[in-house]
Amino acid sequence: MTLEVKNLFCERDERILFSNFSLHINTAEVVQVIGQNGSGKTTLLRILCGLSDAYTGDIFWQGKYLDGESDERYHAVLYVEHLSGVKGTLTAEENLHWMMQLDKSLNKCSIMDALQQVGLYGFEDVPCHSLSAGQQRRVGLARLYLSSAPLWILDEPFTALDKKGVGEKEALIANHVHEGGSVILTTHHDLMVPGKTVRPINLDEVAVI
Amino acid sequence: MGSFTSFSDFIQMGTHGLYVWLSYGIALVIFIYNIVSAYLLKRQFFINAKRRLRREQGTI
Amino acid sequence: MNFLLSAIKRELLLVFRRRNDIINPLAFFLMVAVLFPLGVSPDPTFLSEVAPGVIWVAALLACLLSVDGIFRSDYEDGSLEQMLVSSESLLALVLAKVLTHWLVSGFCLAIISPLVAMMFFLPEQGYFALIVSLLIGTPTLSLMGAIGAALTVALRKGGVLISLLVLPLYIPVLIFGAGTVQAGAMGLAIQGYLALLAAILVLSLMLAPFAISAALKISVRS
Amino acid sequence: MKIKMPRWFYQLASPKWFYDITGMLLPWFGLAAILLLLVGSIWGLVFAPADYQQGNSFRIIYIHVPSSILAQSCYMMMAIAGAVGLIWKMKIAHVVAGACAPIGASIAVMSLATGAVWGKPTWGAWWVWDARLTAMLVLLFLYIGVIALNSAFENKASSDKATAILSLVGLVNIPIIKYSVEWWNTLHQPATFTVTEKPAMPPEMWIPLLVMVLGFYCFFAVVLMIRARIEVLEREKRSDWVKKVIENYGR
Repeated sequence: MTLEVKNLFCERDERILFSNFSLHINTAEVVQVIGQNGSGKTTLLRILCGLSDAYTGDIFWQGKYLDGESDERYHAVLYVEHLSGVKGTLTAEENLHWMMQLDKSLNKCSIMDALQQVGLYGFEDVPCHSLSAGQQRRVGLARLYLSSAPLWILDEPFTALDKKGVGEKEALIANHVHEGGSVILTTHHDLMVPGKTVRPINLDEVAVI
Repeated sequence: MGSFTSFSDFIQMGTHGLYVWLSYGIALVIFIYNIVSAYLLKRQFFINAKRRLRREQGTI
Repeated sequence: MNFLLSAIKRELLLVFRRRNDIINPLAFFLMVAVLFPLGVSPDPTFLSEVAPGVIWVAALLACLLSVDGIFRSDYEDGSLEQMLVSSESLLALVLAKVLTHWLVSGFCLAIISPLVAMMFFLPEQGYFALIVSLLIGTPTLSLMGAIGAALTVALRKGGVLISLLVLPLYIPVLIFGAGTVQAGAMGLAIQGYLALLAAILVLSLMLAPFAISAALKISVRS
Repeated sequence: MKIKMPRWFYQLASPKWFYDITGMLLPWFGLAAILLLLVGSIWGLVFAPADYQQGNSFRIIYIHVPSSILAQSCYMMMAIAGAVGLIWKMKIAHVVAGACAPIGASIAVMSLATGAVWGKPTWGAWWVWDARLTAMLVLLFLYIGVIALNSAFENKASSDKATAILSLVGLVNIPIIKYSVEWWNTLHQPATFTVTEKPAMPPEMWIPLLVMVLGFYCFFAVVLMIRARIEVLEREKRSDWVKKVIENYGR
């Protein structure tokens, strides 16, 4: 399982974010993208999962060039961002049910198991807008427990989580990597993945002045 | 002169002078507008571009 | 197919959780229609003459008003991005969304249109034409409107812009729709008109979903 | 979907090549436009015979008809250029499509205004809901939509693609709009004669018309090239050849 980027060039608002940038994500690896605000962390993750066209360069998935027409990436990537697609008018269970319809790789355990893991057992039939910000966040993150996708792309997954929640997610990432999956993420936390070194990629260093 | 007997006849266009000349006037105005706006666009671009180039060369 | 059904189920669930979304276009439709007698004249012969056009214009505006939000909440909470990175068909999702929009706008408008027709003294023989023309014509409005909504979903000033984009495209439906009702009110045959409306519907049903999904991709990936 | 195109097609996609070739063509098109428009309008105003029914107001045809034709073909060109840009990811095509919109809108205004002026002596009113005029008005609305959408995006790449899609949707709709408007017109105003449709126009009337149509196309090409060239420079301003062009400008 590899995702590879070559010769990435990306310009935003008259500013060059990446030029001749390359990146390689291997099997069983945790990559942390670091950089200042506006250094292009989110942009990079969006390019990686096919949510941005504002770049030139080549992306290879499992060694196969992705031309943007047919995209095998979508079967194998879990993308979680700060918005996370949780609908306030739906309950936690309904939200997760819909996410499972969209993403067939969310099949590792049942919805109830996942909700229990994120500490929302008993909240499954409450509309999400009456949950707290942290609880809503955890509804989105319940996908991490459900997902059997080999590559996780996580944009600031730890915001609005307490210390305990962050620890649990780190253990989850460790488990995912242990099973042969890979993770690329951005976070402001000092990431501690038990039993695994995190490879950092500093975008401030690749930026072109 | 063409299908007209005199110059004043030509200007009057029978009784339709107002309409004919108004139409050709409108056409002329729109033609000129197109040329002038394109030219202004061009001038503006070069003014901005020269300024930017000077700024970039100044910093190096 | 299964996915299409579950997408429709989700959209309906979302709509029923927010019942205002159903009421608002209907209330708007009624209010716009009421403005005409107030603004022009309550004379029954005048009203029955303008009824087909007025009812159709009011229905068209109600559709336009509600179609602006068809993708907005999904865009704002990140659901749309999840739909784009999904391996499921975006076309099915788009169809589900448009169908749901039609059910809460066009379909409901067609159901309550006899009420407005009565207030406008439309001859009784025109009622059938009114309901059927709205049923066949408004899905096209939803489809075309969704193209505009998908193009403007990422823009801050989407609301005004979408009317500029979509209203010209609504003109044929308005002409044939109002024409159907006029013919029906005069007791003429309406099959020909309905066939035209249906032809436009089939054409937009074939082409619009592709335009909508392409536009959504552009809006999200910008 | 993707068809292999001849080599010149891909050369056209190179901004520098486009800039150079249009720089060469521009003076010739400019000259042709001036000559054709001068000859055509003098011919039409002075030498063409007056119409036996409408008298001299008929001479408006030499503006109205070419502008109507140009406004329509300009929209078609915009939509096709947009489609080429979408399918082959060719930036130059998007540049051309973007330059088409304001020109086409102004020409549509010309067609509407001259049609209205022509309407006064012919129908006795400045505006008549004639099928052609109404369809032209809708075309102007379509242009306005395209221009509004094009300027609403901050990101050039997405604004290119979005306007391309909108103009393609408009292109599919134009025949339907025309048909529906004509149908509506016959329903509401039977037996109004249309000024622009003459069964048999003598050659001394239609030859100047042809000259004017060609002149309008040449003029369109000139403005289009000027606008597209600026846009190319704007988009390529980081490249060395554009920096050279800027440095040499005004020397």
